[in-house]
Amino acid sequence: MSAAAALQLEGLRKSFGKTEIIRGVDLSIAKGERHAVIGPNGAGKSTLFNLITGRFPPTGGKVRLHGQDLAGLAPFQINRMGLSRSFQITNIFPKMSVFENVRCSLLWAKGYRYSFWNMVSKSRDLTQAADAILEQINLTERRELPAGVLSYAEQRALEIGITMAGGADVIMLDEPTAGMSHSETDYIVDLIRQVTENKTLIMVEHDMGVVFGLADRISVLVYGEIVATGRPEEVRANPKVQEAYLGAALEAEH
Amino acid sequence: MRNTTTLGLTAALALSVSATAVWAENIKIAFIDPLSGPFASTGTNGLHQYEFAAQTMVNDKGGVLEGDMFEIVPFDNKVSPKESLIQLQVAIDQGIRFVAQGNSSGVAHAITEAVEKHNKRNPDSRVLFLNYAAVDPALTNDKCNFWHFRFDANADIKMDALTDVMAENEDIAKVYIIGQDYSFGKAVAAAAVANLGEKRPDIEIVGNELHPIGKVKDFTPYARKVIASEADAVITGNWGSDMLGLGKAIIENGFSGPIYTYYAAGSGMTGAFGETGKGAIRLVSEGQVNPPPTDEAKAYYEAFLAKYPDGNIDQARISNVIGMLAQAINEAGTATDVVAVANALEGMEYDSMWGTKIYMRPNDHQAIQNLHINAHTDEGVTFDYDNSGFGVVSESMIEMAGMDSPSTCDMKRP
Amino acid sequence: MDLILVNLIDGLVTGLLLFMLSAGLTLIFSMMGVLNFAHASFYMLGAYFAYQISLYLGFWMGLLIAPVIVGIAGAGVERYGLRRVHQYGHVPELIFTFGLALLIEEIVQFIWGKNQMPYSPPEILQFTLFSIAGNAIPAYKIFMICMSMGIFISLLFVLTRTRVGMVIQAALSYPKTVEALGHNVPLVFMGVFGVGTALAGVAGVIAGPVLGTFPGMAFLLGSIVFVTIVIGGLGSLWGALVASLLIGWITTFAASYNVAMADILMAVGFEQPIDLSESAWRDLWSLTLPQIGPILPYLLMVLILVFRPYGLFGKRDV
Amino acid sequence: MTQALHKSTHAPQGGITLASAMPWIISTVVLLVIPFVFTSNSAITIMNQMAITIIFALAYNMLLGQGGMLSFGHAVYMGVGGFMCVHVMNYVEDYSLPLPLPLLPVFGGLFGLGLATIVGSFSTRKAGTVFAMISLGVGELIAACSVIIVVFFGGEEGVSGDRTYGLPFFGVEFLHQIEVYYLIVFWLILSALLMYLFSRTPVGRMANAVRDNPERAEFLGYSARWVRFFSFCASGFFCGVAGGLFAINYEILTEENLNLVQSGSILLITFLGGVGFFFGPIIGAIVFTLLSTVLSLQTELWQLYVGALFLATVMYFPGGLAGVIMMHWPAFRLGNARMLVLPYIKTFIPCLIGILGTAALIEMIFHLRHGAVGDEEMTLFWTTFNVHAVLPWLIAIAITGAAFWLTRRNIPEVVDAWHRANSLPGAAT
Repeated sequence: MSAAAALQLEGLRKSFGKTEIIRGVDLSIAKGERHAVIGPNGAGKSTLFNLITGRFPPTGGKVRLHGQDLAGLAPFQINRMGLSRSFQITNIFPKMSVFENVRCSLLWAKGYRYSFWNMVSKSRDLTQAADAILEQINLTERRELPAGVLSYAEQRALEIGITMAGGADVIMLDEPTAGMSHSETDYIVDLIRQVTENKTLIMVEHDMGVVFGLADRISVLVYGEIVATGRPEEVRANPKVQEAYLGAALEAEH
Repeated sequence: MRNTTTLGLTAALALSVSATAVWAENIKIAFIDPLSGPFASTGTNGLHQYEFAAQTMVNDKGGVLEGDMFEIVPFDNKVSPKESLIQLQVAIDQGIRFVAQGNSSGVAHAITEAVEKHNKRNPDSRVLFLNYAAVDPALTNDKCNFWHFRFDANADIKMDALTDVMAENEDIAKVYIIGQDYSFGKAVAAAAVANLGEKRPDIEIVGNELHPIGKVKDFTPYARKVIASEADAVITGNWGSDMLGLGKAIIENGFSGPIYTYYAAGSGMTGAFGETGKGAIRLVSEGQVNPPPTDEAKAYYEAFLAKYPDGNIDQARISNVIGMLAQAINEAGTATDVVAVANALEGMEYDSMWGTKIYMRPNDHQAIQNLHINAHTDEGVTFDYDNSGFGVVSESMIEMAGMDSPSTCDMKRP
Repeated sequence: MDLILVNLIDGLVTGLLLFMLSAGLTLIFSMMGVLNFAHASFYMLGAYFAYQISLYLGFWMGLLIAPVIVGIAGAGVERYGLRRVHQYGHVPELIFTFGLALLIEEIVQFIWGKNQMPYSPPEILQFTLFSIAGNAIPAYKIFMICMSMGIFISLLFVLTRTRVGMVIQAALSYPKTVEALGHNVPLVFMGVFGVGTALAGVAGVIAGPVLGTFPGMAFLLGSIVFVTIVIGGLGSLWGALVASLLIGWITTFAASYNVAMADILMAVGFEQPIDLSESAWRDLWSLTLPQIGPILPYLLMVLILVFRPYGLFGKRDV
Repeated sequence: MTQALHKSTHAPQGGITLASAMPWIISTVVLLVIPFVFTSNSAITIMNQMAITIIFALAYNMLLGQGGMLSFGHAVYMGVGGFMCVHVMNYVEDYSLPLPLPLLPVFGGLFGLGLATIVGSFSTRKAGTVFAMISLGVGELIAACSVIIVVFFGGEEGVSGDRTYGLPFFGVEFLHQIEVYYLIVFWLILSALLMYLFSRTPVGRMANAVRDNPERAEFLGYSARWVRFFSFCASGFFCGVAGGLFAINYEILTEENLNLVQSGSILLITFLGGVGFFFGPIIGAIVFTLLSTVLSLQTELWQLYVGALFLATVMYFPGGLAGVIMMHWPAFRLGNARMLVLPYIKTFIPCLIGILGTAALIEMIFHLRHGAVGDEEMTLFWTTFNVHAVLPWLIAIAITGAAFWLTRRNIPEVVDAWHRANSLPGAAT
């Protein structure tokens, strides 16, 4: 049964001091599914992400990746099991070149581990793979620039590139289009669709256009609880969701 | 590319340093001691004494041989063995054949070994090492060599002298020994225990301990132990701020007996002890300053003060180094053949203006001379230290101290 | 028993002195993130300034004026040096203070020379206040205790009862938020730096006469102050106090009791080698507590950092 | 390996191209030739010291520059490596083992590595202040041990050996400085090359990544702690090599090789040279060694000047000397470097005179305060004069003032030239 779910959350809880931020989340995401988590500000979406990726230890409950319990694992161990994430605030290596950023994200997946006897520049395989990713995220022209000087959208693209470069099959994106213009958003959405082909995607997003355009299923998180999960049209129709959140958001959009 | 040009510049500068060798007319003596950093005051004062001695005792009297003058060339070693070795090399390159050093036995060990190796490997540019203050006994025992001459009494001889005086003091029944935790501090403690055991077996050693060197901020806890032990006298080999801190703490916390020590005068120490140290501090040294032993010494000191009003002659042996070297060069008839000069120094008997005969013992190159036990006081002081009104006055003298002291030195002559 | 009491008093003096330095340093560190390596140098400046002033106006004027000058100098360093380096990040900031410490030592040597200064306690305090079993307690020590206590209490008052104190306290825990609330953080920084260095100056003024006024005095105390605030936990004034006293007492008691390693080793069943001088372990066998007393704080710090990286009282990572 | 080499010549990024090998070839040639230019023993002694410091500084920069770890106790790795080498030297001599001297630094490296492995296992868990303070504590503890554990560290006088212990190595007995020089140069080039290559390996690249953003690196599958640990160990190894060379060159190691002063100065050296570039520490080591050996012969106040230089570097050129040099790279590439020459000459020569004038004034004050009575003469810049007379002071002040005034006046010109040199030809007005 568990083999079917790429990611499974069971009664996940998290408290900071006396405040309970995540109040028992159960969620199962199938392999190859594109899943979006939405919810009003302060609902605990980012906390949920951080719990899944081992950034914070949960207060209660379990996270399973491909059926394996992630309790007590460090972020790098979770990553090696095939889960990769991006960050809400752009989180790249600003002093290194764009190419280096991508190459670093490939190293572990390509099996270089902590080796100090290989020259990275001598590996044709690595260079080609990194260049392929640059091509894919459309940053080939920026190859040699320090990542810190890229435009915001380009940095977000790079962030996504880094996130999926390692070949993880479960990809988590935290607000990939936050703070972007319409054209930039379109570019990123296309990119996400393209790079998550045949992969499991979990994302937090505010932009409903992006969510309904991309997601196979949607979960709505309100005050640390999932009030609804289902296909976009089901969620849209759910009165509970409309009451809590969606109505206001939809109104604002139109 | 950049680094190479810089490297070129470096070497050019280094070369310009060594180029001075060309004008070697004078007989140069390299003074390798700290001129910067925490021990710079001792070093600078020593340098002044050397320069003054060379000027007054040699150059003003027409020089040595056929009018060759002495020149003191200062090198700053920052009390670092590594820097000392670099500066030693620079000095040798400048054609200098006589090296004087004194502060820190650690540096002296480094230099004496380097000199021995250098002389073995480079017979054309041999040098002599004139050690004027490093007192680790090993330098004239296990680690002795033909090129090293010590003009100060070593720690064992000094302790022998100190304990001679202590043994005569019937008031002393309990002694506390405390020192810095390194070779010299340990040597002092061992010598004190051995000597006291021999001369006054009835004296009880109520404390014998070491404290980390240069790391103690407040000596009060140590002072408390001294007082709690009801000791009548304290022996310490401390120097620098460790001496001052320990001495002041012991006295200020209620100790009233004598503190027997080696290095508690000059370099600001006498001034800082001031009234506090009066009646307590006793130190052993060669060379008598108060009362001035000879008219010559008095005139010499006065002339020194006229030139350096803030200076002290706290190392009378420096003038002995210059005097004995000059005499040896004259006897050998050469200043370039250091083997001849060394042979002349060996076994030399020299009459110092400080009222003592000095005998350079040939078997270990240890100078034997009268030692004095001085008291820190402001009474009967002709020449004070640090312009503080306080100075050291000789209380007792041990003639030719350590004349028959044993040595394990196995001297290999070239 | 009497000796314990005496040691408690001595340790208190050392600890409170350390506290005057570490209080300022922990404030500076936790507000600005700067490990101020030059902190002990300001302590040294305090002693030297006070000595110079005492030559003309006496000890008490020195006590009054010197810390003010040190504080102004500290604020100046923040305003014209540190603030400029701040933009490059924390490592250059730290290296800046490191260089500053070197430079201050050189300048002190340039002006006052390399000898120890004959700076001594005022005549009025040069008497033995009382004795415990033959151990004299000089009046000056009690004066030092009173001074440091007074400073601690006023510091506590300022921090908990005044508006400025509230801002500083808030800035300790939430530096970014305070800035966002529109407080003039650069000014607060300059003020805290000035006050912190002035505190170090006071420590220098009152410690100079007993611990000696010489160019090496900053180096001797420098790193131990860091150790104190790291052990205590950053941003915690109470932590600084507890750690200072702890270190004061540890070093005092370690120096006072000759616990020998040989006894401990034998107690746990090792046999002492017959010929100690030939044994490779001879240094271990001859080790005594006073020998290692002054390095115990470093050992403590390493252990604390390994097992509890935020110190005894700290809330944040160091 | 050879196969990879062949392949890589076509790869866009990698491989050994002539351009990338050129600095190495030139450096090697210069290092080999330089003793023929400067033949005096003291020059060679100073160069030996420089080369050892360069290795140490490069190894230190593996942490500070590449890995973002600030260590306050790094001298102990070099020191312990050196101490072990002296012990090995003595052991080999006592038992007449066939260990040629040139291989000795390997032992230093291994012991440095060993110590770094032990300390690194707990100190690299966190970066930043925790790491810095642990390094300070460990450094202080080991330095303190050096006077307590006499068996190993030899107490105050340290331990010494004789490098001429063994059979001649291909006829070389290492009696003379020049032979030691070539031995050190061999190790310098080898270690520098290895350290450079280390920065190109996966772990070296990730060290940069962890320095910039440890959290992101964790989410790429790398444990920031292990990356730091490997950098730390590698750095320890090369520090140990430097220690081994120190043992060979000086034949003695003492407490000063371990203490905080040594650890502090390597931090200064590295930062002065510039942490951001591989060759930065090399420049730092050269400049600092020169200052401490040559400048200290000229003036007692050298530490004052070094302190001031250091502070000025941190405040105005946080990239260090290497940063200053690399600042000019864009202008060079644009072919505009010539534009800068004249304004630079017009500004920096007066500036230099101003600085020298200030130094002269400082020296004069110092002489006035601390000189001997009657010794009123002093010699500065090949001029001898009386410090107690007014005229020299007036001249010094006037020259200094005028020089700084000229500097100030010319600064806008430099700024202007700088902008022109750094803009594309078309954009220049």
